[in-house]
Amino acid sequence: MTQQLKLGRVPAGGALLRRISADRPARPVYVALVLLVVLGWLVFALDGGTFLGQENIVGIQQRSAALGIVAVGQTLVILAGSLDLSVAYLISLTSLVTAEIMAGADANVPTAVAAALTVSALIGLANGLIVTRLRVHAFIATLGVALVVRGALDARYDGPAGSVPESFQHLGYDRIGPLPVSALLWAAVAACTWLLLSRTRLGYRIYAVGGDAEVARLSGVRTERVVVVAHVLCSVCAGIAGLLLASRLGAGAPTVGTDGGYDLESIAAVVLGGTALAGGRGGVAGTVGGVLLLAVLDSIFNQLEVNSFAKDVVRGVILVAALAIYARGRRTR
Amino acid sequence: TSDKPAPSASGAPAGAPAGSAAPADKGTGEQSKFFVQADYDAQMAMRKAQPTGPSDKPWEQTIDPQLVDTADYKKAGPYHLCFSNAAVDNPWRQVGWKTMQAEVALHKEITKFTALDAEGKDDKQISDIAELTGKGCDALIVSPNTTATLTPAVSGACPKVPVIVFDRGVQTDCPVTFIKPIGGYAFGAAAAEFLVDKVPAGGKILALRILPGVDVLETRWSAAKVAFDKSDLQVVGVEFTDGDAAKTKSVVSDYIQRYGKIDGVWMDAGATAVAAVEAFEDAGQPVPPINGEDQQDFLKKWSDAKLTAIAPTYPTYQWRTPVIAALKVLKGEQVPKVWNLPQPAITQENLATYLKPGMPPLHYALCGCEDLPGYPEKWGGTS
Amino acid sequence: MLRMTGIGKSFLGVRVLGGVDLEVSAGEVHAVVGENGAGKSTLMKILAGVHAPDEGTIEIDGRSVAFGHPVEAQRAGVAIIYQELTLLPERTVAENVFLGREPVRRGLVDRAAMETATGELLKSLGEESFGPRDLVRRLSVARQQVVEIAKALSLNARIVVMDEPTAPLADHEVELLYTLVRRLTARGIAVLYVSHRLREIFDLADRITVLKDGALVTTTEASSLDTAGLVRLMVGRELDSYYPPRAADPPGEVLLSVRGGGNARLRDIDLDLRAGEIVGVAGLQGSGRTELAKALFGAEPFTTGEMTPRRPRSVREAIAAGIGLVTEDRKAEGLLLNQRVRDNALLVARATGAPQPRTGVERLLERVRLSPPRPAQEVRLLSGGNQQKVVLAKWMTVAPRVLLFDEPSRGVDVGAKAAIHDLMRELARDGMAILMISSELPELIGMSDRIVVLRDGRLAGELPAGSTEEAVMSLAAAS
Amino acid sequence: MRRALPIFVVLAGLLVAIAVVNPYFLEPPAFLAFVKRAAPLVILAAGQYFVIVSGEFDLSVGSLVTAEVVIAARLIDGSAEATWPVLALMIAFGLIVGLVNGVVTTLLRVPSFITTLGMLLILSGAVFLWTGGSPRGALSEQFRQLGRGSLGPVPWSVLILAVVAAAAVWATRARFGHTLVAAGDNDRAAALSGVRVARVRTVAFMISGLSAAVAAILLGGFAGVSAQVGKGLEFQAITAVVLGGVALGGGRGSVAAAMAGAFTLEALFTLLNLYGISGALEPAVQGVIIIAAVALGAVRFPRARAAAAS
Ligand SMILES: Nc1ncnc2c1ncn2[C@@H]1O[C@H](COP(=O)(O)OP(=O)(O)OP(=O)(O)O)[C@@H](O)[C@H]1O
Ligand SMILES: Nc1ncnc2c1ncn2[C@@H]1O[C@H](COP(=O)(O)OP(=O)(O)OP(=O)(O)O)[C@@H](O)[C@H]1O
Ligand SMILES: [Mg+2]
Ligand SMILES: [Mg+2]
Repeated sequence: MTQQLKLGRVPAGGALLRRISADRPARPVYVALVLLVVLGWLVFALDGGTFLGQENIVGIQQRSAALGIVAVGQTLVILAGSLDLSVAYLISLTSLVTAEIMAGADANVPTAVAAALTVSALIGLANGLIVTRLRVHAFIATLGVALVVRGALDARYDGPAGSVPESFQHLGYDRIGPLPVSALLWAAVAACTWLLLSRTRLGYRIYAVGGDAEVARLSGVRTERVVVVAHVLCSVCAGIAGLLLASRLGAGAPTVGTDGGYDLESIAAVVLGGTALAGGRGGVAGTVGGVLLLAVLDSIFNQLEVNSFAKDVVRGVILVAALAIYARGRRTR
Repeated sequence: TSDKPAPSASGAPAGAPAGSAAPADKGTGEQSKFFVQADYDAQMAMRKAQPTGPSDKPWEQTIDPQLVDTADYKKAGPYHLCFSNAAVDNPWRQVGWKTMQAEVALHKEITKFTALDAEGKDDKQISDIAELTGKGCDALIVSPNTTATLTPAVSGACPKVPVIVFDRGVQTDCPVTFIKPIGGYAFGAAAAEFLVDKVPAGGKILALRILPGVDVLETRWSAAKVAFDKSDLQVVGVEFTDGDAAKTKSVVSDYIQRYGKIDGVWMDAGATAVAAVEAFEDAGQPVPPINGEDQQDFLKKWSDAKLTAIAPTYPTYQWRTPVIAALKVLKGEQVPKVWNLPQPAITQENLATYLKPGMPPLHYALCGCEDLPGYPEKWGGTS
Repeated sequence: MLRMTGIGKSFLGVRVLGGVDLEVSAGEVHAVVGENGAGKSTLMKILAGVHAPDEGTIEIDGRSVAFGHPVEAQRAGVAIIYQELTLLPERTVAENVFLGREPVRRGLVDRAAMETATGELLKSLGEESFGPRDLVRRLSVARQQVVEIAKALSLNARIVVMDEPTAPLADHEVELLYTLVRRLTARGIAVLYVSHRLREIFDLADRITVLKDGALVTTTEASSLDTAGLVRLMVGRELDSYYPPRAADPPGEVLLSVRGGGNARLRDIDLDLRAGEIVGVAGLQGSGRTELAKALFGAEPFTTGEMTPRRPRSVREAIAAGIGLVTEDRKAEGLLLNQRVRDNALLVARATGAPQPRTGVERLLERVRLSPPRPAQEVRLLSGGNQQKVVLAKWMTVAPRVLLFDEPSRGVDVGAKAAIHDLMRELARDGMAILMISSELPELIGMSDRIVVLRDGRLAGELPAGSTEEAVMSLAAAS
Repeated sequence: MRRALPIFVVLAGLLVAIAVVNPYFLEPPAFLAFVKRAAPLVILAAGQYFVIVSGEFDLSVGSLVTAEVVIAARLIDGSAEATWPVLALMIAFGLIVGLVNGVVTTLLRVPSFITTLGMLLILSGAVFLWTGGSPRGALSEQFRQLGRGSLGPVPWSVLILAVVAAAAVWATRARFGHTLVAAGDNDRAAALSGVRVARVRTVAFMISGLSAAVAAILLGGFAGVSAQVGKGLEFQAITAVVLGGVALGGGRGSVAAAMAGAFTLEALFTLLNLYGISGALEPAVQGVIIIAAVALGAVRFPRARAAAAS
């Protein structure tokens, strides 16, 4: 018996990366993050800046908050075996809904927030229902919904509209010590999602459905509901990001989501964090790491004033390399 | 153009006639909500005004300046200049950005120049501006990605550092100076007036626009609309092309097919003008009067095919001015509150001076960069 | 306590069940048997709420029920062990056992409770080699089946359905399952038991329901039937003898030979396969039988040792050397389920660039006794037995000299099984060398000209034709 | 084939609808113009089909098209002699990009969605790094002829499209096509039947790269140098293939239907245009139609699982 068990195991000489990525998909991204922070520190030191200074740390957090919130939502749908390509347009839409309803008045803030979240939940519902009821592949379904939202935006808006009151801008600009409020919001969203995924039935079922929808269904999970709820939550996250952006921009903007590339970038951040694109494996911790990794990278790029074309090349290489490393880690179990 | 709209994430461009025309009017649809009569009038006046300043250096010229005092900002060199750039994602911005870098290199007193590229993202530019204000810059140059949404960030920076805004404005007057060419109305009007002049009465005009809703482009069209409405020309179509050459060509071909003959083409930007010209060539028709912009490919086509054309400009030499302005501010010299740069149009008469063989096809002739070190190689040309 | 009446079901316009009645009483083991595609699993899935019946009613304790989703059947007290494993490899044992029914405390999942309960269930199943926190993907198939059983038991259901639960189990594990089933019935729980292994049916069942072509044949007391009688009911005709006669001639030349073959799971394999003979491979679960087949086939190649033809380093080399493998998992490794029969049959020929059979695919399908031989049919719509025949056809297009069979009759009904056995004999007679891995000892003994036994990745010995089950088992299990 | 039928019906319907508004549409010149316009997308869809049917995605084709045009312009720089060598180079470049996509996906086991997303970033960045931000040089007249000119009444692009379509159909009927579909349906079973799964998938990516190169030649020829010729083409191509009833995930669908899907998309654009659907509403209409078409396809021809779940 003992011998059999030994035979089943990975040879002891297995590479370090293989071992760290074997069970905890989030670990490699944090290893990479630490390495990158060290690199960043070196770069800044040589270049005459302070990487770990308050300015830069605040900058990193500010830059990652919106993407971070979207990516957390994206994690949910990806874990459930789906995908959401409509978040970018949705972010634009909610930023506009927010700013237009607020119209610069403090009194309208609660209504506007509620409206933005409702709109995003409805879009998420549409995504979810198209994927589950009409059985349209998520790639096409959410691309189609994205086009519809884009049509609505194009038809109604020619540029920034609405305005948010001073009070609402605190969300985007204030900070408590070294912690911007926006980053705290991100942290809160991430923490809630983490709790959801690791400690609630819904979370368990999201993993189950993403792991194998048929198995989940046969085990008594109402898989369609789970997928729909995941989509709704993802869209609500995008809605929150829209709120945050409205607060930072002072207005709503019909291109803020697409200019930000939140659709593909959020997916990139999620998979960088070790979540399997096919669903069922991974988690929020990895996504947070993935977003921070991208943000630190951006901060280093900024310090070195790397031009945007070189940045794209580096990002592309990192994305593919990271996934190749994950794949190596998983091949031998 | 000042700023090609940044790429949208989803594909599927397609042509569609916009502004469904009411039968009574000239086919130009409703006036854009971006249209501001006072601005329009001001720009029309500036087109005729004589700029002050050295005429061989249009980037130092200014029209109708209202000078402001900058003694408060005066400090001794050397200087650290900072620049928050909206993006470098199109040829216009590429040419401008290179020109600005070359301008910086001219001035020994600028010992450090920190530039951050926001990659077309409002949110990133807001963070970039915040980051730059913390970097000990002596002056901050901003080329905003969008007008309204960067206002808070610029307002936030003003108290800490002298701010110079160019290309697009912001909705606050806290920057020391705002540098821009005359503006979109002037561009649109110049092209439209040319067509009114050259196209026989009753002629069919096709108007090609990039995208709706981009402020600098909306003003161009709205000024053209004013001119066409006053004229006896018929605008048979106003189409959006997404700035896509293939789509432009298809749209123009469709119109040639549908109407048999198009008598004039108005464009809100020159990037796809050559494609429009080719559509006529491919249909075996003479190319009607058309406007483009100061890009080399269009100028070359104009010259080679002997077009009846005009090229209003939105000069890239405006990228030199912010650096010059920043130094003036730091030296305590007066600058205009709004620095209106002249905005010449290329016409048949001066075409030869702007046609520069050896420069890349998408190079903008009015870069004002010919005297800068590194020209032409740095701009992708060969001497 | 359970009464299903007049159940009918069609898939894509094809009627797979019609007018089936089934009555089960408390504390009874009720076997459901029939050929592949008879509709056993479909009937069970209707009971479990996976499929909604097109017609018919289900009553539990006299109350009529209609399940729109498996969870509703669970709530009505029905638990099921599906024919296919329904586990999530990336989740822990406990998470799998309680999937869909996680205990919660104050809104959050109570992991401790879940793990304790799972631990107790595993203990009651006599399973100590793994715990509630182990990831399912790290368990062997047999152990995964134990998890599957634990999952069904955790429901505390009143009706437990077991659809071929022993397919992945070895004999001693089957014994454990017997004990378990008896314990359930003692508590008044009704067990519906589906299996192709007739011995199990007679060991366990109180009553037997026979299905054929989606219709009810009969329900009788198990004691009133013998094996031959049951087979007659299932197949609708007499099957005179179980296994085709062995070849009369002595085996021919050696077509494949290994000396000292080894890799990560195997060691010191010496083996000769001769033209015209069928060599059986016996061994316990995990003894390396599948690995042996895969090594000979180049899929998980030998890393040491000598082999003629040259040791294949890849599947393509093996195929080129005239070796074929009928895998143990048809659906995952053998077939393109969405493609037509024709494309499946031609797959190997196309992949290797071998000439396609001149006789045409139709002839080939007849030869493997595919019924009806419709080359344009999508394979996923075929019964298990017919699917297995398509796999065979796939290999016969390239006429291999050595054909390896890994569990050729797993999940295949008696009729199709006999056809496959006949065919294997026929191929051997035509000069092919055949290696057959089987967990069914009667099949192994009935078919093999000699039997090699594997233990822990090594050869434990060789037995002649006609050896007893005891002889095989003692070699396989000896320590 | 059964799955493919609906798209041809839809396409025919759309063409008729266009002809109703514009009677000239079905006359040879106008129709050829339509085919010419559709040619690049149809070719891309054909290339994308091979990747999708093998179970993968290729998101890099759009930026590959841009890169190809930019590279061609810089290398040709208006010179007639350079045209043919550069054309050959473009083809080679397309194949190499496909090869890299394929190798990274199959050997390094990176999901192709990510491989090609990375390639998208790398290509769009690298090519402009090389040219210093925006296109340089110029395409020669000879080059432009392929996209602009015609042989008698038939545009070159239509001829090229015909050749590509014939080659694509031939490839799917050949051994390669069958093994590719096998790999897309069940790669494990295919591998155990002797299919070189990694190789056929890599070849599929190379075909997609090749199709991007050809599309770039046509697009560059048609409209000249631009920094955004390929923008959004990857999504259009994937949409077209899916419209044609090809299942994302692999194993099902025909290349003819995929190409019909691209024609359908192009006809849809034309129709929306003719009916004067305003620019703003257009994406919305398009989105609804795409979802509806795919949903209908799914309802008519359920997959095994879909059926089991109903
Ligand atoms: N989801 C489905 N879609 C289409 N046909 C199906 C589906 N499920 C089962 N069938 C068909 O229904 C028939 C009965 O299948 P079922 O699985 O009930 O047989 P079975 O008696 O359990 O066979 P086996 O002994 O092989 O398990 C078969 O012909 C099968 O192909
Ligand atoms: N000691 C072990 N530890 C972990 N997994 C094992 C061990 N032994 C076997 N397995 C797994 O159990 C499964 C069956 O093993 P293998 O294929 O070698 O057995 P087999 O004798 O062919 O049995 P069968 O064909 O009945 O499954 C394989 O998936 C193998 O990886
Ligand atoms: Mg069954
Ligand atoms: Mg085995």
